[in-house]
Amino acid sequence: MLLIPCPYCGERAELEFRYGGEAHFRRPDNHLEASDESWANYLFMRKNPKGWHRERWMHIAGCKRWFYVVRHTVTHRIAAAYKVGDPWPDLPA
Amino acid sequence: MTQDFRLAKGGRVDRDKPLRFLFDGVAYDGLAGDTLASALLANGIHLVARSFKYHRPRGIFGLGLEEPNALVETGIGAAVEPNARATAVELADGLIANSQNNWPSLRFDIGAASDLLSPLFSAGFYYKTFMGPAGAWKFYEWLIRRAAGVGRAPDLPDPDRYEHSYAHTDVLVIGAGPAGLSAALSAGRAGARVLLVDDQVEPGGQLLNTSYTVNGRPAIDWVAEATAELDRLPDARRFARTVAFGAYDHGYVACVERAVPVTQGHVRWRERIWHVRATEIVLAAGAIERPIIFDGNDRPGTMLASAARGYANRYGVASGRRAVVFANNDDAYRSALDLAEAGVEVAAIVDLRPDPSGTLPALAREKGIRVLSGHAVVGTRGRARLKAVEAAPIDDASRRQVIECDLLAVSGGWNPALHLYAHAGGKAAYAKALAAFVPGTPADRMSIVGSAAGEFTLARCLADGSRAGAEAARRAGFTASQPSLVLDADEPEADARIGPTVAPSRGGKRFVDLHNDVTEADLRLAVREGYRSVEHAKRYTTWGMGPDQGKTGNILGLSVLSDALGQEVPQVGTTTFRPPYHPVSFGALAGRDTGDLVVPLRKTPMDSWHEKQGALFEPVGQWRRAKAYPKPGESMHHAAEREVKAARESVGLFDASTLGKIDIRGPGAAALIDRVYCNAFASLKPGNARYGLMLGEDGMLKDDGVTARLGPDHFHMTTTTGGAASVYVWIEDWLQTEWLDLEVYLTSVTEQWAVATLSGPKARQVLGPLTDVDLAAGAFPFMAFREGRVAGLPARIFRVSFSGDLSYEINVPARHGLALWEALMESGRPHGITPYGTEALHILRAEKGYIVVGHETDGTITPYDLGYGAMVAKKKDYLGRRSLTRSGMTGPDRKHLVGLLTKDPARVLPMGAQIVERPSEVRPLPMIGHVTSSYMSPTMKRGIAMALVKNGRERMGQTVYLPMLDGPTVAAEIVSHVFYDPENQRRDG
Amino acid sequence: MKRYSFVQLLRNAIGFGEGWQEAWRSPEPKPSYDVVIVGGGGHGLATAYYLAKLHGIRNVAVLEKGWLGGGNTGRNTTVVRSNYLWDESAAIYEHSLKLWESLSQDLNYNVMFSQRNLVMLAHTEHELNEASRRVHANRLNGIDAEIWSREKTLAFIPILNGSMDIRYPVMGASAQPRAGIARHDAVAWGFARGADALGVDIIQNCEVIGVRRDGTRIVGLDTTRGAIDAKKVAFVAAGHSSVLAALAGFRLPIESHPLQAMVSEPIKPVLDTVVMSGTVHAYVSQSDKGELVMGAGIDAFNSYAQRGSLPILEEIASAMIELFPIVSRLKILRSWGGIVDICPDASPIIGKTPVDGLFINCGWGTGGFKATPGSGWVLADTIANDRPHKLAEPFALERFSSGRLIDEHGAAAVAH
Amino acid sequence: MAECAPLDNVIRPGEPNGPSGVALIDRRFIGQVNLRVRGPAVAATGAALGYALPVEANTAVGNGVSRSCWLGPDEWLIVCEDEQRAELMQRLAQALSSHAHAATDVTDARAVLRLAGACARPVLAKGCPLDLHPRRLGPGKVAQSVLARAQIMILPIEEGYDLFVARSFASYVWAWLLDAGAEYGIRVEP
Ligand SMILES: Cc1cc2nc3c(=O)[nH]c(=O)nc-3n(C[C@H](O)[C@H](O)[C@H](O)COP(=O)(O)OP(=O)(O)OC[C@H]3O[C@@H](n4cnc5c(N)ncnc54)[C@H](O)[C@@H]3O)c2cc1C
Ligand SMILES: NC(=O)c1ccc[n+]([C@@H]2O[C@H](COP(=O)([O-])OP(=O)(O)OC[C@H]3O[C@@H](n4cnc5c(N)ncnc54)[C@H](O)[C@@H]3O)[C@@H](O)[C@H]2O)c1
Ligand SMILES: Cc1cc2nc3c(=O)[nH]c(=O)nc-3n(C[C@H](O)[C@H](O)[C@H](O)COP(=O)(O)O)c2cc1C
Ligand SMILES: [Zn+2]
Repeated sequence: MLLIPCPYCGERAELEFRYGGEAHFRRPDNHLEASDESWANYLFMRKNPKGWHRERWMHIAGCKRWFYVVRHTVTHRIAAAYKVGDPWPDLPA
Repeated sequence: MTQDFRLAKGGRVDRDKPLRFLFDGVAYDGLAGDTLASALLANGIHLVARSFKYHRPRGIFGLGLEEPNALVETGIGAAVEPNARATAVELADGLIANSQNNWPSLRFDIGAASDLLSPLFSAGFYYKTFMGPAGAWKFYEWLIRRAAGVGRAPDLPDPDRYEHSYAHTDVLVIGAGPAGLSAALSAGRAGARVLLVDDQVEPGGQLLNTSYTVNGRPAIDWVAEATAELDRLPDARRFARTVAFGAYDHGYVACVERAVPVTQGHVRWRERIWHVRATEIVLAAGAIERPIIFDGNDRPGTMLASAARGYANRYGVASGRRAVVFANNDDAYRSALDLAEAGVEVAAIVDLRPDPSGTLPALAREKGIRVLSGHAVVGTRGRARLKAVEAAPIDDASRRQVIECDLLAVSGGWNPALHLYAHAGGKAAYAKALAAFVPGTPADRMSIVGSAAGEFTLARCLADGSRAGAEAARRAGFTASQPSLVLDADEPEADARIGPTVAPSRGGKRFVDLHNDVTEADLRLAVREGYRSVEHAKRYTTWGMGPDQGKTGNILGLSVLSDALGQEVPQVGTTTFRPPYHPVSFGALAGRDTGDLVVPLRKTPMDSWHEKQGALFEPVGQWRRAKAYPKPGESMHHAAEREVKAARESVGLFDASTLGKIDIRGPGAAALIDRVYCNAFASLKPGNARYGLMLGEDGMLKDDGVTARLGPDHFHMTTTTGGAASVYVWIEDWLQTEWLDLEVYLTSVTEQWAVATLSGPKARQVLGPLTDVDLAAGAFPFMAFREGRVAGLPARIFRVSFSGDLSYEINVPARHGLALWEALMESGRPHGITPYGTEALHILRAEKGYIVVGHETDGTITPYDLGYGAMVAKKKDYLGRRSLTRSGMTGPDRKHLVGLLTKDPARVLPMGAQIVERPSEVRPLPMIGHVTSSYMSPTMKRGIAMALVKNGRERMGQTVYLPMLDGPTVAAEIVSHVFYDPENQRRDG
Repeated sequence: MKRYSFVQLLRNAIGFGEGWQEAWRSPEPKPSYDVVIVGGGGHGLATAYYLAKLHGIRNVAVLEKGWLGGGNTGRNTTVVRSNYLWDESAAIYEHSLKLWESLSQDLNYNVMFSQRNLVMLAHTEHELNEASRRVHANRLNGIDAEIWSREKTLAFIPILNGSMDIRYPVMGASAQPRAGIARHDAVAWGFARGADALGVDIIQNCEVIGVRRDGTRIVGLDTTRGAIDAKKVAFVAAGHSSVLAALAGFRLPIESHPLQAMVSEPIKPVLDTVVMSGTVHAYVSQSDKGELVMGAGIDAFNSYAQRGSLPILEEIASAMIELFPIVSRLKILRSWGGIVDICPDASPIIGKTPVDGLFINCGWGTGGFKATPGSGWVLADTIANDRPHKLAEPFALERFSSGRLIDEHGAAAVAH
Repeated sequence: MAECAPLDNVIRPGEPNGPSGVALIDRRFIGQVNLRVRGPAVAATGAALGYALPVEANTAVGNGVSRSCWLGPDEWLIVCEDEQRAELMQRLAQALSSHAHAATDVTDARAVLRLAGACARPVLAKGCPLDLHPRRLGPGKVAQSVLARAQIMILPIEEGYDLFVARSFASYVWAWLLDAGAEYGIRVEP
């Protein structure tokens, strides 16, 4: 069970959170005119990297905020957690 | 006292507390402080088990959790525990234990016939035979399954309780041997919160089994002092009988504590899992002695040298009268010396090394113990008990000598217990000098000390422990204010050289994995057949896959593979240590999440009323909802039919409190709602409500519900019962991460409001007398919302309808839910008011053709499919809009919601029945849709069904067919899915 | 290849096993192949086997970064069934099930396919309705599915908790008699031995680390054992598919998650069938050695660490006790994890990719072991003929653009 | 008319079943207002309450009338006597009339269970993953978390905790706590 540093409440057990998958992928601009393919990219295609991953979590049993975490998908190490609107911390080497 | 092998003195057992126990029906005596194994040995019993595959006689081999042989069944009836390690079962008065996996008895086991056929049962034999004819495996499998398993499952539910607890600590120390104790103490002295866990009954680790000194006094005294000091620290805790069984992410370690055995009555809890979250972990789990591979190495009477030593020192038990020690290292001499000291005759030390010299061998020789250097044990004699060993020089097997003995103490060196280090992601490195793996790469938040780190002298264990403890405390934010421990141990110096772990073979059976009966030959065969990866060899032979998980056998197998492959051990690689370190019961893992507490049961504010009325309940998610209110003797279906009739003809009352409710407020509220529903909401006037459809970004219907506008910037949204949480999270997601332009506040009020729905032509008459709200159709039309008082209670009333009749949904603060309900029942009495449950609700809504998310939808259905196309906004943007125009979302392949009527009005189609265009016996037969809801309609007085059918709206009037699972195919006509009051006169009146 | 038989076994019993041959060779990679399969799990090996056997394409290599079958093939709970909801799925899984029924004979390797029935419990009326929908569909697809009453279910599985006075009483079940389990490792080994005998090079400890292209066409691979040219390449890498796709320059609709399984200590037989429960969330069978083999849901987050978390194990234990109260005093022996390739619609992706000459087979997620022979069969056909096999057509990557997903979440309620 | 508190149908005042180290008390109705405000409205709220809203995470501040618990960066739960609730709502409405805000009466949405006594901490620790050490969760603090399978808000008291749980989960949490407390001889107090 991960220990997730909520940027608002502090470190809490994973049980308190809901995972939201990859962070920072956006709807295509002018999405209503976007091609089926670019819409599919937005809806379904994911980086799913083996390594550092920017991802979304919601502190559902806490402050109910969505926020971002930089986590390594092999070691599960967490390098950073940041709020919506914060500058993105760099990925560790 | 029948304990013939109990030494006259010594040991930490309580000689004043004799205990009586049964093994295989025979009564024996032991002492408080014994384990089942030590008590059996005290009575001269070695043979306690039959092996898994060949049913070979097996004796007690180890001292603790590493035991591969001595698996027994304890308890009787519901309290049976199969596969208990005799070496880890604390003796209690009246303990009942039985041997396993034998018939008719432990001594005469028919299954041992398989031992004779063992050449046939070489590794992987089953992959090569039992193949024909096709389908015959069923029969072979039936045969094989007769022989499967070791212990028996109890046949009654467990009478015991299991607990879980969280524990937080700055420093967790695993293992209370010299290294762990000194680590805990120095971390504790630095002010850190410390938790020290150890699987044994008392702290001390190897110091309990040995006879070392610390600062010139018996080491065990130091253990007592250190423990006492630790216990005085306010923030230090110590758990005995507690196994750390898994190290997980971010300092999370799972431990299981077993209760002190009681002799009478029941323990309050049997096992407790500790979910430990540690900032720093010190792993001081010690080392496990490794055996040696030699011919006949499984004969009862053969055991680890350290175990024989521990039985003597700790339990005051001689594991035999005359011992041979088979060694490849100096530490074995310590065991030999301690055995001799305890009065066991040590007939010889057979040492694989050509020239054992130095302090310890000298000491042994001094004591008159014969040392056969450059020798190996090349065979054992006896059947169910060792009678003699055969020893020979390693280079000349013909010069065999037979040494009579009843105990063979084996020592092949020590393996650091790195299991938890591996769980935490550490990768071990091979230390050739030790012929063992030691910590390699760093593991998250963990330091490894003492013999777990390959430090085998007591002085180093103590020194490293206290340093590691202080460092862990420092990393957790505490600095030592007190001086660190200064400890001095004196022990005869050991020569670090280790000999081979494999003795020369004379063709006898040589077990690598005692539990699973895997031999050296099996491993060699695996390599020869191309199963060269260590993982293939493991899986092909089942080496290391038994209940002991190879705690003693893994590293032996590696040396065999290394030889067979001609590769160094590091190239051979290792298999993976996985949790649990030691098997953990299902009961412990489940804790108290069983029975009534398995999941929460959520109840509405009116639940007690339903219960008193004898309602039948059904689970909806975690909620329980009244399904129907059968009168005595009435079936659920009849009750529902009666309830439907009442709701159509007079008035019914329904508990809708479980609906999800979200209070939405703020300047951006209207815009938000317009973005999350696919139909238009901006135009909704305060005081009015509208039915909304919510889509996922994939365009599929996600949830639905009525939302009322309470004020310009204030809405009350309802969701389905099951969708409440996910809708809330979904909207917050958009609001918080994408629509930062909107200032809107969501508050979940599902639990704040109790909801009673009055439905039926008399609804107005029932509500009227109770409220100050003007209910006249003109003043309070369909889809309006009013605030007022009902039965004197503050209420929000929605004129919505899920039944198709005149209907009011009355919301009051939850504490008044029951009062509201009772007031409505009272007011409705003259009109024959009838409470109705979810079954009637479903029938009512199906008659009217209303959908239920999860019945008419399954995550693949769009509003167009449901015939809601006209509702979908054309101008605004909303979530999921882009998806609706993808190429696959239109065309004749889409399924449409339709109604189905069978010729026979009495027929009720089964839910889920599939629809075909033409009946046929051909399979596969193309299907064009399925029944989503189907009921006997009391109102229409016939069976009605809703269905999703390919291009269904273009098929009105067509006959389609529904093949039944049993019975002839049924024909049905496609009709509109609105069966009742299509003009909405009843609803809007 | 020397055939395995009882006679052989006898002969070797006398000859101390000296006569047994290597099951497959361990060749050095050749500089070039007609087809290179990346991924030595069951699916990759089956693809190679059928390419050689049915299409005569034998200049084939299977590249495996670790040891054969060390991915999900070696970690799964071995449930084999075909009772899926949608026609497209039912067709491919049933095709596979038919292959299973003669696989041991075909491979001359006993994969211990045990058709011991599979019982999916229903604990609520809603579940009964869903089961009814699926069984009706299965029947019309020619699949042996049945609806069982509560009584029949309890009689068939005596250790099941039969009380009505519990949170999730057993209300009934759907069953598939031809479903069952198989010996997972043997499947990888049997296909490897079969493929090797037909000339396929099986190359272990060979990780693909780069994709070489000529324009839009794939021409070879970079591996930890050097460059290898290939006319056609197939990625059959389950949990690692996204990593390989990234090397080739495209993305997949896949997320990799840990899925755990666990075994109990071996006990005498108590369970003769496979039991699954969506609501109580666990599934279990008892192996021929005697352990209970169990699994449940995935961990929520993306991960490539082949381990899972404790809460999942605790959930499985609690579910198991709900279903089978007698297991409470039995002990869990080992737990482990695999990395499953989760697709948004819980259906696989089979077919062509944006790169010419490059094929893909992935997305089987929590349930692809059962598809091993069928999947290899259709992929081999697809590669050989350069167009999707009919059974594979609906599973093309393109469906994510069109929206024609094949949503099997309902049928796949619990991972298996 | 009878009001029905979340646990009215569950609780039967019980005798202590053992040497009791912990007591369980149903606090029936505690006035609760969920407040969501940002920016200047935070200060305006403080003026209305007579003390500043706590902006530090996981803290609670109050006076004799009400106590405000931090729930999130723009969310508080204001707790008061049930009788004070209407007045509190009114006062908030007045003070915030010119600010966007949401003050929602959620008094009926949650039960408040008091777990009191020397063993309150180990009982709670059986199902709550928070670090309950008084250094972390002592007076002046508040935390939201889970207890077994329910979400809770924990407000530490002198010796023990007030646990706020959703109304429909209350009977589950009640039964869970009684079961968890059995080991310590839990007693039910009026
Ligand atoms: C715990 C668990 C339980 C399951 N239970 C069931 C079940 O009961 N029934 C069922 O039908 N399915 C089940 N599954 C799913 C099933 O195991 C998989 O769908 C199936 O085995 C996938 O087979 P595969 O051959 O595609 O993948 P894998 O067996 O994972 O093979 C892929 C191979 O590709 C290799 N590879 C990856 N990257 C590279 C590279 N760059 N270069 C070279 N090689 C590479 C990997 O090392 C791996 O060996 C379960 C899965 C898990 C984890
Ligand atoms: N000379 C040698 O060859 C040699 C070899 C090994 C050990 N030793 C001696 O043994 C001692 C080793 O001291 P130490 O402190 O490193 O180890 P230790 O063996 O004394 O103590 C380890 C303790 O940890 C417990 N433990 C192990 N795994 C556990 C788990 N998962 N959960 C809970 N408890 C667990 C064990 O039961 C034991 O009580 C020293 O005295 C050393 O000299 C000598
Ligand atoms: C169906 C099945 C049954 C298994 N049975 C056992 C077993 O009886 N004993 C054991 O130690 N491991 C057993 N395992 C687990 C393997 O030892 C191993 O953990 C798993 O294949 C994953 O590999 P890894 O742990 O080496 O990463 C079994 C695995 C599977 C898939
Ligand atoms: Zn938070």
